[in-house]
Amino acid sequence: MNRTAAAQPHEFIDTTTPVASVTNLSIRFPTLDGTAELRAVDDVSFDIRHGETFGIIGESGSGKSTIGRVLAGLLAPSDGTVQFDGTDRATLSRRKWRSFRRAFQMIFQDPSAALNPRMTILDSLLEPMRFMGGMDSAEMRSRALDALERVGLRRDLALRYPHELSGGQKQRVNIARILPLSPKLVVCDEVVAALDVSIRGEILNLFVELQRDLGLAYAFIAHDIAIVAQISDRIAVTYLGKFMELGLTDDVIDRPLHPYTIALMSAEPQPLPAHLRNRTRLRLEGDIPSPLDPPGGCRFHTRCPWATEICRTEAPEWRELRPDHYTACHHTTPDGLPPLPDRTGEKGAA
Amino acid sequence: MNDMSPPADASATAPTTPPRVDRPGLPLRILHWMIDDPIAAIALLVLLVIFICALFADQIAPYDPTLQDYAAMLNPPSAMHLLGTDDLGRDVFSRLIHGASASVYAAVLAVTVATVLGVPVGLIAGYTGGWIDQIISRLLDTFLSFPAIVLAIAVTGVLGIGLTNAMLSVGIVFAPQLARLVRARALVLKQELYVEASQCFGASSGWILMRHVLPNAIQPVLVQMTLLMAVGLLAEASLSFLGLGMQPPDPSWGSMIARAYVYAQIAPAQMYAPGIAILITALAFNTVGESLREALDPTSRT
Amino acid sequence: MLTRRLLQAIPVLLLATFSVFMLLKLLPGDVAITLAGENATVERIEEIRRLKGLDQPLIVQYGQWVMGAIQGDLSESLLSGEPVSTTLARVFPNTLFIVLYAVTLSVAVGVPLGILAASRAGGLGDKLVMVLTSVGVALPNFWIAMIFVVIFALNRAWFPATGFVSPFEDPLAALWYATLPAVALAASGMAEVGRQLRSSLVETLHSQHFRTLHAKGLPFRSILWKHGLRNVSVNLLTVISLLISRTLAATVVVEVVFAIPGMGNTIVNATLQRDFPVVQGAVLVMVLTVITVNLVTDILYSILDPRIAQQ
Amino acid sequence: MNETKRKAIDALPPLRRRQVLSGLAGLATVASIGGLPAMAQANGENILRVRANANPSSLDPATGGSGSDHTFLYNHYDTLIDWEPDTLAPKPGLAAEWSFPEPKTLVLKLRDGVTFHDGSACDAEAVKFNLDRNRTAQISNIKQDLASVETVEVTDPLTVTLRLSAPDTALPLILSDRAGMMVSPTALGNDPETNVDREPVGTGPWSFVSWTDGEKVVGTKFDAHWRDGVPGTDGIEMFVMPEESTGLRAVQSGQVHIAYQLSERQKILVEKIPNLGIVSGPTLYIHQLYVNAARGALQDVRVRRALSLSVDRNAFVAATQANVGEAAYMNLPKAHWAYSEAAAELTTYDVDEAKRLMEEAGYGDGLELDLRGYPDQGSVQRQEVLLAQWSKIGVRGRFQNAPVAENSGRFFGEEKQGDLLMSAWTGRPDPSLTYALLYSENSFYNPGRVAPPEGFADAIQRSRETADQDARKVALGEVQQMVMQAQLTIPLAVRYEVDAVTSEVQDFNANLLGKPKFNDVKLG
Amino acid sequence: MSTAAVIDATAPLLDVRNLSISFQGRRGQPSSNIIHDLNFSIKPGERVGLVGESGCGKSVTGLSLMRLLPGTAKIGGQVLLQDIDMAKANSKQIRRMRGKSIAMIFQEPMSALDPVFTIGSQISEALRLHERLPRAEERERVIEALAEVGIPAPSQRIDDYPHQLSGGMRQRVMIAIALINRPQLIIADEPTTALDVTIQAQIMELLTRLSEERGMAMLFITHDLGVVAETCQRMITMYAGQIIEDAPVDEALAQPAHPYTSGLLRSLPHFNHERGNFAYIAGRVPSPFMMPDGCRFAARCPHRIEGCDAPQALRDIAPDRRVRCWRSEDLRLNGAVDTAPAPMPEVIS
Repeated sequence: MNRTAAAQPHEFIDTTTPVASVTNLSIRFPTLDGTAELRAVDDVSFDIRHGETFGIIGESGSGKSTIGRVLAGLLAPSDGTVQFDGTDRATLSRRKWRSFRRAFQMIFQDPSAALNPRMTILDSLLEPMRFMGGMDSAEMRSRALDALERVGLRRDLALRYPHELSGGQKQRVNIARILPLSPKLVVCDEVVAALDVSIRGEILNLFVELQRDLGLAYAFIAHDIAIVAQISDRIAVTYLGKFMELGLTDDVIDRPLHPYTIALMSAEPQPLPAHLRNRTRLRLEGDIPSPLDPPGGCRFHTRCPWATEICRTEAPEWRELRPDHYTACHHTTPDGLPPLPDRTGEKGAA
Repeated sequence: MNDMSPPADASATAPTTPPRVDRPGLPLRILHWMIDDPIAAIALLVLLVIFICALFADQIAPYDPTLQDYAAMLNPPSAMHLLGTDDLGRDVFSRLIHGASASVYAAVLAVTVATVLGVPVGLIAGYTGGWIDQIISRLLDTFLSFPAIVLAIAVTGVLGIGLTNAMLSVGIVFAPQLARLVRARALVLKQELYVEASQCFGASSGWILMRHVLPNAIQPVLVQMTLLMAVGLLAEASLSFLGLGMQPPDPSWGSMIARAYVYAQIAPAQMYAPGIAILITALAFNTVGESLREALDPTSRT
Repeated sequence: MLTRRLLQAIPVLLLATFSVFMLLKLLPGDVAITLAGENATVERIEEIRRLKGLDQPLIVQYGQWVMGAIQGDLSESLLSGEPVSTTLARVFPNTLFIVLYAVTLSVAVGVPLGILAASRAGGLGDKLVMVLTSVGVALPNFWIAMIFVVIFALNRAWFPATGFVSPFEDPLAALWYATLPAVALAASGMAEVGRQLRSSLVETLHSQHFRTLHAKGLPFRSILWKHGLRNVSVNLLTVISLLISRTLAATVVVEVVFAIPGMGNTIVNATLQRDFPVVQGAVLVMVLTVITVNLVTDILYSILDPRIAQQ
Repeated sequence: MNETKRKAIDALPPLRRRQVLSGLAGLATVASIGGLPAMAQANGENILRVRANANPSSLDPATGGSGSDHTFLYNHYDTLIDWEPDTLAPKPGLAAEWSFPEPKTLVLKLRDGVTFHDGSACDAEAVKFNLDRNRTAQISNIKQDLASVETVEVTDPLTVTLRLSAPDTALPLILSDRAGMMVSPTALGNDPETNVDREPVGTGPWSFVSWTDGEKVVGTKFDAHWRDGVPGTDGIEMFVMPEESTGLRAVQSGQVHIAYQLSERQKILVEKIPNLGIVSGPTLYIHQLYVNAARGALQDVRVRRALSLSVDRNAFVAATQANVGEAAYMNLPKAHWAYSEAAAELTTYDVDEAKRLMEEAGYGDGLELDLRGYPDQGSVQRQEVLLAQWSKIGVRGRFQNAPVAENSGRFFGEEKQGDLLMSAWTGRPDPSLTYALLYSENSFYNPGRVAPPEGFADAIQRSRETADQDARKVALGEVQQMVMQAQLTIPLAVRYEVDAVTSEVQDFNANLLGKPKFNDVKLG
Repeated sequence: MSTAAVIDATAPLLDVRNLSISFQGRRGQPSSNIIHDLNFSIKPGERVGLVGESGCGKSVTGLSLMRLLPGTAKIGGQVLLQDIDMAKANSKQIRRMRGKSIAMIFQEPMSALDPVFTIGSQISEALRLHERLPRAEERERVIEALAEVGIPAPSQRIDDYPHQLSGGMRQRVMIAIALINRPQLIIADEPTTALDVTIQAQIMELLTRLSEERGMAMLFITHDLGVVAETCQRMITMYAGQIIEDAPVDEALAQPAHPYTSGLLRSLPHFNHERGNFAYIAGRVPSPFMMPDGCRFAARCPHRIEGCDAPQALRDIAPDRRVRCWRSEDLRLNGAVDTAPAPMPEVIS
């Protein structure tokens, strides 16, 4: 209800020097047989500001996880540059990079897989500190246990093995282990997707709380637009390796500029009694094309009800249509999309 | 709005599902396992007996295994000689017990060599990937398509014929199998999230290999090692049969069979005892290996 | 894919023959001593080395061999003077025959065993098969070969104790001669096939899409025979192709026991006597065989599993 | 069929009974085809099948090197001079007679009308060609044998005269070996440097048909052979089966008629098998230890003597040869014409003397030796017995076994590894050759290249200067005593020929050389 | 027809009575009671959502209706479907029911199809079990079925292998297989969980349409309340192996009678929730080995008072509403009503 209030950049957000700055990023993977190339991310540019939560939303094949891995320093760009806190990774030596990257961390979707099953929780907690140096083992231990408490877990869990913990507890451990590194940016890749609905809120609150206390920036990646909308300051909508729309959360949710954003919101099933549900919804026809062979022109044209000839032939420009609100669509205007011609109708109205 | 939510701590400390059963002590765990898999327990017992035979052959064997008695050659089993005597009048039972040490030594040596050679190579190939992996994989292909016997003859030729050298060559032959296994595991493991997490922390490749990849790759290696023990045992027998293994006058099961074969027509029973000894030991190793595989593989428990 | 696989085979072949060559060269003693034989004198041995070109630099010797091999000339045995290609053309089919016989037996017995066990997983039949196959896997094949000889050839003359008849000369006699060696070789093969088939079949039968089959209302027998077997056929193929390679290696000792003029005997003798051209040629053929088996396996994979075909 | 079974069958109704009986007969048929391919043909044809124990190294007498080749070579080649099977005394072969008109000249009178398998004549020219090839051609492996021959002259079409550099009465017997086997010069294209190693053409009883390596060598009757009634069969097939028990099974099942050179132990077994006969007798083949007298403790003659004296050779024969054979007290068997009783006494078992010698040499506490041998089961067994016997005088050691090509190279070749090699001596038709090859200072078989005792060369020379067998025996006896005194080799046991033959085989006899000839064998 | 329809409308198609399921543990371990005393029914043509978190037993329930549980499962009670008790029927009877009367759609369309057979043959295989047709006709029927589930160019795709299709298409094939013999009841176990949202919307729409066209009853097993809200008429909520609430969807969403249902609804993210303040239910589901005797949700329940430790029965509180909470009448629980739907731009209206 008070989304508007919360949408104001909170006190930590420093709008001058971005914590991560991505320019014309492309990531290509060779396919297994080496004959083709998967363009997972194609010419994407954005900044993440200190202390903000930058939401990235998209369906499978959108390249959102790949972008996350680039932001965590796990992948080097095939093309374009990524500046971490103003520094280009390519200019650092291997050793320097290893210590530099500590400020850029990642929390993964599967909390179990991110913990080595053969290490105790304490060992997992100690691991990042071992590379920092300057601490004796007693100090590391006490900091590890502090971190454990900080995320709301009992200290005695430290001697257990991951399989003895619940999913939520494991995700807390994953969060706890990066705390001693004082990260500036944490990439959260579908961090609650593997958790039960009833406890997701707990973990998400923890993220919010930590941000408030420590001033971290998050790159929050998810396929669930509702969650992203509820946690992010800004939202980027990705489709087949490209950004479709980028802007402040309220702008994107309330005044979406791109048809795909509208479709994503429409597709979200609404747990409401029939009379309260939106009667007007945009239902997309057809499948998501394969990222191995993305459509030419606008990537979205095969499923877009607004698509015309130009969409098929020409890739739309990435434009700032409203202040801090970018999109790539031939048909949209600063006031939004023109009314849809009759052919689509009210598909979801039933 | 948060009327539903007690403090976060409450949930975090709530009992997990399933409840943590206190880890019992080792003896109890072994007991549990034995009840769970009695056949494997028997197999382990058999191996234990064989190891004891190997270690204390001198004390257990009723006769000196090399003591010859030309007056009692190729005798059938009797009260004096439980399994009869061989072609030089030596006590077959005593030779069988002494042969255990040679055979067990042979199997252990071959598997150790294979592990020492194969595991690092597989780790490096799988973890590094790229052209290093390509080269190592081609090398492994070569070794795997190579007639092992030529290698065995060559190794024993260069280093001298003898059980140790023969099993060294068997170890070299086994190594690619382990290397392949470890490589495949490493390929998977390096994609694991905890490896990526470790990379994020600034871990070096060495750290990741030693702390994350190796410990998680070692389980199938352990299983394969026990299974290779059995194969090593059979290889010892084959090489001794070809005269490349155990050298006289000490007995090994393989050389006993080889010798007995000369007398197949006169005293066919001579072949049975060492053959059955190999069979039982190999069976025991395999059984323990399978049980380990079962016990260590979370997917096989449904 | 085929050409890529073939190209990959070339370094493997070169590597294999070269390493064999170097290994043999590392060995003490040489064929000259054998050739000089009873009449050996120090001078004569030197002279023979010269005559046979054994005094040339290693790389030259290997190079000459490779050049010859490319032109299809595998040179002659140093010991008997027989062209190596003649030797191999004679012994290789024999070995291949035994190997195929043994593998066929392994499959013919192993597959029904595996199916029986898998279809009664956990039951008495399953346990029985598992015990049987455990023993089979642990059997030393040369030992079982000897036992067979004693029982079936010496005690009861059901099968010949030794020797071999080429399948081209007299197919029936060839089968009859090859039976004991093939059974000895197949003892572990049957067990291996049975076990592997059982475990992959059990795994497949518990996989998600088999639940769909049950949900459709398919009877168990058609789930097992149609979907089960088709789904494990790729696994089975892997097992069989490994089995061929392994049986090929295992023939060595069994050929010695049964005095079969095959690759195993040839390689062992030639290696023992340092008859390089023969060893080289034989290794070439063995490696080629393994590569061919792998290649055929890959092609069959793509026929059996549409997912592989697509890649 | 035992009583119960018979009753059970009688109890069946007539029809069933016939079925059962015919079924049994069928089973018997199946069982009896044990030797099917061989036997089926054997009924009609008169072809001798022999199990040989090794693939020939070459079928050209000049280029081969293996002692086991002779058995194959005899089938296709005749020698200029032959020997008496029992004593190895020389007798006429292709040369109807021979003489030494003076000590340095040997004249050979050839038989008339002898032709090679290719039809060309085996005359004086052919003989000269062969002898010159054997003693000078690069490819010849037997140059050493004819080292004393200076020139070979064709005196007339059937007479050849050999001029020698020194008197050499060993030559006639040398000409009964490889050096005397005549190859058709036509087949060689009259070029001494070519060979017929895979297509032998000689004057022998069977002309060559085929040789498949490691499998068989086939010959067919040479009708124009100069001796009447030779060969006794229309063809010969030599099957290569290195493994002894395999060989025995082959003859047992009737796949072959003769399996020669079985192990002595198998004699007992052969005797138990009905329808198999045994041909047996001593041979020149002697199991012995080669001593590297230039190494360590073995430089001391006392140690070498002790090693020899401590061997209970009779027990050795009992254990390793099932008492088939005889103790070897020197490099010749008892039956040989040059056997020396005096030399034999030098190696008679005396463990006390051996202990005394060891003590005297300073090895009273024992001695560790580097032993070498071959890995076949027979060798291994001999090694085990030997080690057991030596333990009495404190000699220890473990055999490092390797194939022949490897261990002879290591032991005799430049590496000079190992103190002792357990091997064998296959014998030569003339004993002076044996001694010269084993003990000459630069001989390959003298691993330490140690000088032989003084007077050794003299005595050998004396044995070659006279053609009189008794005089030769005296001279060779001296040689034998010298080498046994110095114990430069340690003979252990004489190998006995043990040949298993089927009941069809007639006129097959063992010979002292230990290399069977099948010329006269008939199948009945 | 109309009379029958009337009768059918009252008589349940599926009647589950006192269903309980337990799994035998490995040797030496206790067996676990996964499902305890389950009672519910489905009327012909009715779409029912079975919701709950992972581990609450909803999937096991679905599988038990088809008798697809592994041999280690022990089933008690009755599962009555068209006079056949699926819990007791022999394998032949069950096979006759499967596909023809009751069919199932699974979560992972990727692994639920046999990878080595074409989709056409997998559909015709199901068809052939209950109906023998000439080849050409059979193929025609399969193509029809493919077209019906919205697969474009069905006559070409019929010979495709599963891996050649996208996830959404595979799920359509699964639906075609399930529907080919026109069953009266479809069990859909998380049919869209593995799919993207835009695809999920298509599949849900397809299932709803087919159910309506054919008068086919459906049991949706899902953890996604949104899916249930948009497709089902009735919602059964399960918790720790028990049904805790059974109500018409709109009523349950607007005013849940059980604190757990309410908690679940509150935990869902909403576009218009305050940012950074997420609701949740604290605590964990009790382990099947340590089930409390009383209300199984009590330990997590914010409305717990004394007396909640006593066993709770599933009570009728309205003609078609049941709840397993003795306080339901006292509590005025929050539903999803105070949340608004996602804002939709007017362009598409």
